[in-house]
Amino acid sequence: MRIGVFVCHCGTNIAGTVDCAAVAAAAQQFPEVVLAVDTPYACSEPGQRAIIEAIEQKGLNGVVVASCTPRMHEATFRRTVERAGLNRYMFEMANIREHVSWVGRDKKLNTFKATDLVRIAVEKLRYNRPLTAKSFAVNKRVLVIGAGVAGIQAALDCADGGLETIVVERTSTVGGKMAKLDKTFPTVDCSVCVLGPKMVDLAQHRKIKLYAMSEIADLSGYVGNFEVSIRRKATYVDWNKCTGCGLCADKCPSRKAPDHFNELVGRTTAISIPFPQAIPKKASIDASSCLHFLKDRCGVCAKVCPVEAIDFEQQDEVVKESVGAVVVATGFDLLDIRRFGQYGGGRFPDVVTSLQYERMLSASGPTGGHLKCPSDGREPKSVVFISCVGSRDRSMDRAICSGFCCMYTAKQAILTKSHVPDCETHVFYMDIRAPGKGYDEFIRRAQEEYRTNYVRGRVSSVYPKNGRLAVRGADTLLGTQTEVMADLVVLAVGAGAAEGSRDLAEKLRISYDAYGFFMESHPKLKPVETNTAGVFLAGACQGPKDIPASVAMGSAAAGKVMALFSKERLESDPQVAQVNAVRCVGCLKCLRTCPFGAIQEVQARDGSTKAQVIESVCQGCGVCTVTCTDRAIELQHFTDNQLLAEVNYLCRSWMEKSPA
Amino acid sequence: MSVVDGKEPSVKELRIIGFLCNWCSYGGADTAGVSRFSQPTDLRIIRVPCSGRVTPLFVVKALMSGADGVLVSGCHPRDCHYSEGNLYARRRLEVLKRFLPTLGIEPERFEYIWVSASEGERWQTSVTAFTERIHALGPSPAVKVNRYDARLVAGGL
Amino acid sequence: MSAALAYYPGCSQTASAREYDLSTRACCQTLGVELNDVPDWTCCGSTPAHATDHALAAALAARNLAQAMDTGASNLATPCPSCLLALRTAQSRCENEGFKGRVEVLLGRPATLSIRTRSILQVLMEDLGLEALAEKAVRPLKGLRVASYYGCLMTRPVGLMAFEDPDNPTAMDRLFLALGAEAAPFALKTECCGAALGVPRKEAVLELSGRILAAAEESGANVLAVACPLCQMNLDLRREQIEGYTGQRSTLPVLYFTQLLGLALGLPEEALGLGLHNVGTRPVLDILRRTWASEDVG
Amino acid sequence: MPVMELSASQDRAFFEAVCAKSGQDLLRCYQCGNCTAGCPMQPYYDLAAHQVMRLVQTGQRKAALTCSSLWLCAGCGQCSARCPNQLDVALILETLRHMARRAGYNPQPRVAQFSRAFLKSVHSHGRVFELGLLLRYKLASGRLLDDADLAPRLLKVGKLHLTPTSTPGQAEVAAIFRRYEQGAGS
Ligand SMILES: Cc1cc2nc3c(=O)[nH]c(=O)nc-3n(C[C@H](O)[C@H](O)[C@H](O)COP(=O)(O)OP(=O)(O)OC[C@H]3O[C@@H](n4cnc5c(N)ncnc54)[C@H](O)[C@@H]3O)c2cc1C
Ligand SMILES: Cc1cc2nc3c(=O)[nH]c(=O)nc-3n(C[C@H](O)[C@H](O)[C@H](O)COP(=O)(O)OP(=O)(O)OC[C@H]3O[C@@H](n4cnc5c(N)ncnc54)[C@H](O)[C@@H]3O)c2cc1C
Ligand code: SF4
Ligand code: SF4
Ligand code: SF4
Ligand code: SF4
Ligand code: SF4
Ligand code: SF4
Ligand code: SF4
Ligand code: SF4
Repeated sequence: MRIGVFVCHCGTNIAGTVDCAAVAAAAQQFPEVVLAVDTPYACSEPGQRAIIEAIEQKGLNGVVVASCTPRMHEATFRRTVERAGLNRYMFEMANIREHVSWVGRDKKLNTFKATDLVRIAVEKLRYNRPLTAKSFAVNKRVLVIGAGVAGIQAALDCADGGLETIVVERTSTVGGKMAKLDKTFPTVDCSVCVLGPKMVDLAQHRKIKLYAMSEIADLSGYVGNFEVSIRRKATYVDWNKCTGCGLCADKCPSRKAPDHFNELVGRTTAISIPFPQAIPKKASIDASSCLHFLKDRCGVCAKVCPVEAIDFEQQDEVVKESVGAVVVATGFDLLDIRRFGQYGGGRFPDVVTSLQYERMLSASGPTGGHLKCPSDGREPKSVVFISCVGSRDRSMDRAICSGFCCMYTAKQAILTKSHVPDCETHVFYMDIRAPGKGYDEFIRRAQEEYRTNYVRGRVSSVYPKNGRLAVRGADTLLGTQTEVMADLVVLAVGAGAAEGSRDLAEKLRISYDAYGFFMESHPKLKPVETNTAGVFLAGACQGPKDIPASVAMGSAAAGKVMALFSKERLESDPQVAQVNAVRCVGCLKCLRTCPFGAIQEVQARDGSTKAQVIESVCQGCGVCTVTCTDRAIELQHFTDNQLLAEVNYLCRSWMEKSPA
Repeated sequence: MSVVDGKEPSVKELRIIGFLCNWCSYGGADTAGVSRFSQPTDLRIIRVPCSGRVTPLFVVKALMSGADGVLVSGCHPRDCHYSEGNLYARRRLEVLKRFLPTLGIEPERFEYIWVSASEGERWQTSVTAFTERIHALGPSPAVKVNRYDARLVAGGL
Repeated sequence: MSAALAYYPGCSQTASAREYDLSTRACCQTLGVELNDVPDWTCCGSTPAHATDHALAAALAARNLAQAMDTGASNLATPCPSCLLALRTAQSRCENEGFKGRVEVLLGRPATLSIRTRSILQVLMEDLGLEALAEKAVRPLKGLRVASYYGCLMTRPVGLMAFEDPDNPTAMDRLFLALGAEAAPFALKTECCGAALGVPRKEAVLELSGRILAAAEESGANVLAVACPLCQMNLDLRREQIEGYTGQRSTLPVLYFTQLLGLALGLPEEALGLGLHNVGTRPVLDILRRTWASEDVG
Repeated sequence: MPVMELSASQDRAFFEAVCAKSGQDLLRCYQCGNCTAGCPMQPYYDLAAHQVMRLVQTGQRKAALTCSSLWLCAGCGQCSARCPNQLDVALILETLRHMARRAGYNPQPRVAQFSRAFLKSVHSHGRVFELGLLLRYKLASGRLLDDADLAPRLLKVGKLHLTPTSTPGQAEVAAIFRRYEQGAGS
């Protein structure tokens, strides 16, 4: 073999703590290496050109690049060597940046380590074989999970692009958090007025199929060909018949059901439509509050429904769909207010979450848009907002900034004044994060035009005093304690991953971070991709973000799906398992272990049983390889020989005797 | 002669091999790098698609041939990119761990951990702790040679 | 309940908080909790020692723990949260071998401090439990509306004391509810009363204690229950000083929780030291007598 | 206030020493003020708790060690319970108080006198002898009339002993103090 080694400086990123020239010099001595050089930026245009030229001039048939992580540039360099006529699998990368130069302090030790990593890449490369991808047909339908503003945007863009789009939403209406907001920053325009038309478009688009009150039960398959099972939860109303007239809710005698849409401010009926602009506008029964289910009586709704839509016998139903790509847009949820005992969360009725406050401000909310203290219905004359509640707080294991609360707090302070002009507003804050277009100006307006008193300092406690709430905080700019009397305290509760996110991630085989937010493939360059091909992210499920960012990400995910579907066929990854029929004894242990059902039993010509890998299904995990005691099934590109070559070198390198 | 300036490195390294799954732990080690979480340099990482790809034989082979320690790191139990590859890995490697003493290998020289792609800090602490543990055990009794010189020879220097 | 407890009264309980000691002993006797005084106990060092030097403080506390352990006891209880904090701090700091070495040098003997240390309140709640306590109560506390004041040290430092929600402890409230009283919604349960700064910085203590009294009055309580001798001293003994300083009058009696428990257990006033207060406890007794008369008990 | 000449006055060693002695990483403090917000003694402080943290962060040794707040802290632990960065603020203040005492700073003589009187009482009797403690403190501080109103009330109900109770443990306690004063165990 004729191997070329390129050791990248990455400016000073690598060269600062690794002697790249020395690594190249050492590599020059490695077996079958005919060329080893260091290069300032391997991925740059001249860097890539140099690789291509070297392949052509030196007749290289294998290339090692020692640079950053392969998770960053493996695909780049595979394309590079391919352009020079090499098979893209005749290429290996040694990660001497993330795993060496950025984590080791000692230049000598780093240089040793980098040299070793280059060596094992060479050792592996010597066993590499050219692999060719097979192509397969793509199912050009897309699944969008979660129909908040991000999911709606992604679905509309996909559908407008001509794709069949399936939308699965867990609650009985689309819209997500945005549908609950009163007005939105920084324009202070009515939230539902902007979102409503999009919700209607979603419902009416002939390319979109909406499953509300539904969740993902299971997802199998791979990019281009996923099979999804959707659990449609029983609503006890036949939605094919229901016209959304609302008669049933008017007559329902059970009026104490928890009102989830209104964030538990106020109560609703056991059968209800969450809000006037709900999409789909269909009634559903909350069995835990319905007298029929609790006491086996009533049935009023069934009697009044003009179209006989009530069906107490309805059961959950699982439907199956096939799609080629998935957009996850499941958003976020606020932390449980009861975790904030020092603020009386869950104990004092006049301490509410920011989202509850949105509902209290909303004209379609439980108070009809009149600000009232939940305890006794009086109009508040002093509202205190507390920022960073459960955010940037290591004592709660939540170091993150929730990103949008600074902005919505300013918005809520402004709206408070427009509801009750003589109401005092105070905001306790630590820092103000307002980096968007027009955002800082908005904060200034809250302070200057709307006379909101911003106090820099955290709040230590909220306690009842003379029938009101005393809020005790610090004013760190003055170096004093500050106590403010409030009628209503609004907590800017931190954003966490949507309930059930971890379960969903496991079904989709994507990763999540310490807070349950889904992990993007690369923090800068692949913000909407995940590490599972064909699964994309949009909106706050990836981390807290405001509406403009969520919408942009929804469109970006749709763009990614359309780019994926722009080809008629996709190439499968040839790094799959392969059975050596001569060695295979037909024990089928591999078939039983494969997590993807990628192995089938076949009859050999002599009638004996053999295992066979279905290449389009195999995901290349290599679990089967380990199972097979006869070494008959091997994972291409990660064969035993290749991995052992790496192990052997690392061991051999210090088994050999020193010369004297 | 050393690759840098003719002198031996200031710290004596031991030889530790890490098998890291591509999706979680390799990414976690990347995250640690991106965050500049400094670590001891002893460990050399071999990338595998899944911790379920790690044949116990690799581990045994490495330890018998003189590796001072072997660390396998995969995705968290319910977060495997390949749904359950890491569960197979765990089962096999558990058995392996119990089996090591019969081969005359101290079981402490082998460890199996979980690190996800976001857990750069966890990777840093895991590597540091494991390296410290191996240093406490000292060089593997499987080989008794001057390690540095030997490596330089092997490296062709 | 039979297991014997090493009992560490603490200095205050021999003097200014005599009634706390009296009522604790009386209740425990009635409840079958055997208290064995730590032989030859000495001062735990309290805040002044801690504020001066950690090793000195730990040595003073450790001496008492060692004395208790010499008797073979594995459980120790003290009524005073401040003493408990001193004992626990010593235990926790001595987990560091280096520190422990220094303490042993001062102590002049090995410091084995593994005895389990708790407050009397904690022991009663954990070892007997509300149900058992309520069962032993022969006279209900009906008619009392109790504001339970825990003070700052019963729940803090959170990691060290590991007792109840530091923002809203409810142990005493639950106890009094079980004994038939009402629990007043008292806002300043764990606010500091100024503690030992009463002597050198009196105005601070008067202000803080005044605020606690005012909040207790606002909650509609007719008695304030405490579990700490310093709190009691500041809120009861300094009442006139507080009134002089803040200008608010208050006749709210301040009782140790053990005194109220004792009343429910049917113990006589004298055994509970109810005559030893600065602010008269008569209003409490009057309410209870009326209740008992109407219910024909006591 | 004069200009704080950072390059001249920043004492990194002091900062490191406070971190090491208290076991707290003060760089975590982001000046949110929650320690100040809940502190019952804050109204009597010359510097708020978070300001003391800031002085340590900027290595202002003298300003931090001469501040009165160190001596007025009641040790209630509210600040530590509230700190979102899990800093044990009360312990940091106590650490500073130890350092200040060693450096000879004593901006609140009465607090120190009370502490000394208290420990003296423990030294002499093994337990606190309240009357003796008060008298000693009054003599030291010159505040003869402080709390004079309390004594008769205490005496009336037998809560103030006129003579110290003697305990056999006293000898051992005195030995602890003796060793401490001789510099053992430090
Ligand atoms: C109080 C408050 C005020 C705000 N005000 C503003 C503002 O004024 N301006 C602004 O720009 N931003 C504002 N925001 C931020 C805004 O809410 C978010 O940017 C936006 O909601 C993110 O949209 P999303 O679609 O990503 O998530 P979401 O709105 O959370 O939507 C997610 C959807 O997915 C569904 N779902 C969740 N899990 C599943 C599952 N497993 N299966 C199926 N469906 C699922 C949910 O039911 C929901 O419908 C505010 C946020 C809060 C908390
Ligand atoms: C000092 C500094 C440090 C930063 N560090 C970071 C960081 O660490 N991480 C991070 O995420 N972001 C960082 N940023 C922000 C980052 O630079 C921007 O997010 C990013 O460059 C935006 O990319 P862009 O393509 O939109 O714009 P640009 O990078 O500005 O690219 C615009 C291109 O368009 C060309 N162009 C302009 N006008 C015309 C025209 N009329 N016709 C044709 N071509 C035109 C320009 O020549 C330029 O090549 C930093 C910014 C600064 C200033
Ligand atoms: S190849 Fe990687 S290491 Fe090299 S310059 Fe590019 S980014 Fe940097
Ligand atoms: S269930 Fe019947 S009554 Fe209720 S909204 Fe639907 S159509 Fe109207
Ligand atoms: S049956 Fe249930 S949902 Fe229908 S009207 Fe009665 S209570 Fe309401
Ligand atoms: S956005 Fe503002 S309020 Fe929200 S966590 Fe970040 S800094 Fe705190
Ligand atoms: S485990 Fe190996 S031998 Fe058995 S069927 Fe599979 S490939 Fe063949
Ligand atoms: S590598 Fe083997 S176990 Fe893994 S998916 Fe392919 S056939 Fe199945
Ligand atoms: S411990 Fe000291 S500084 Fe902290 S809150 Fe209490 S009195 Fe204030
Ligand atoms: S509470 Fe903690 S972070 Fe906040 S100012 Fe005080 S010490 Fe700093």
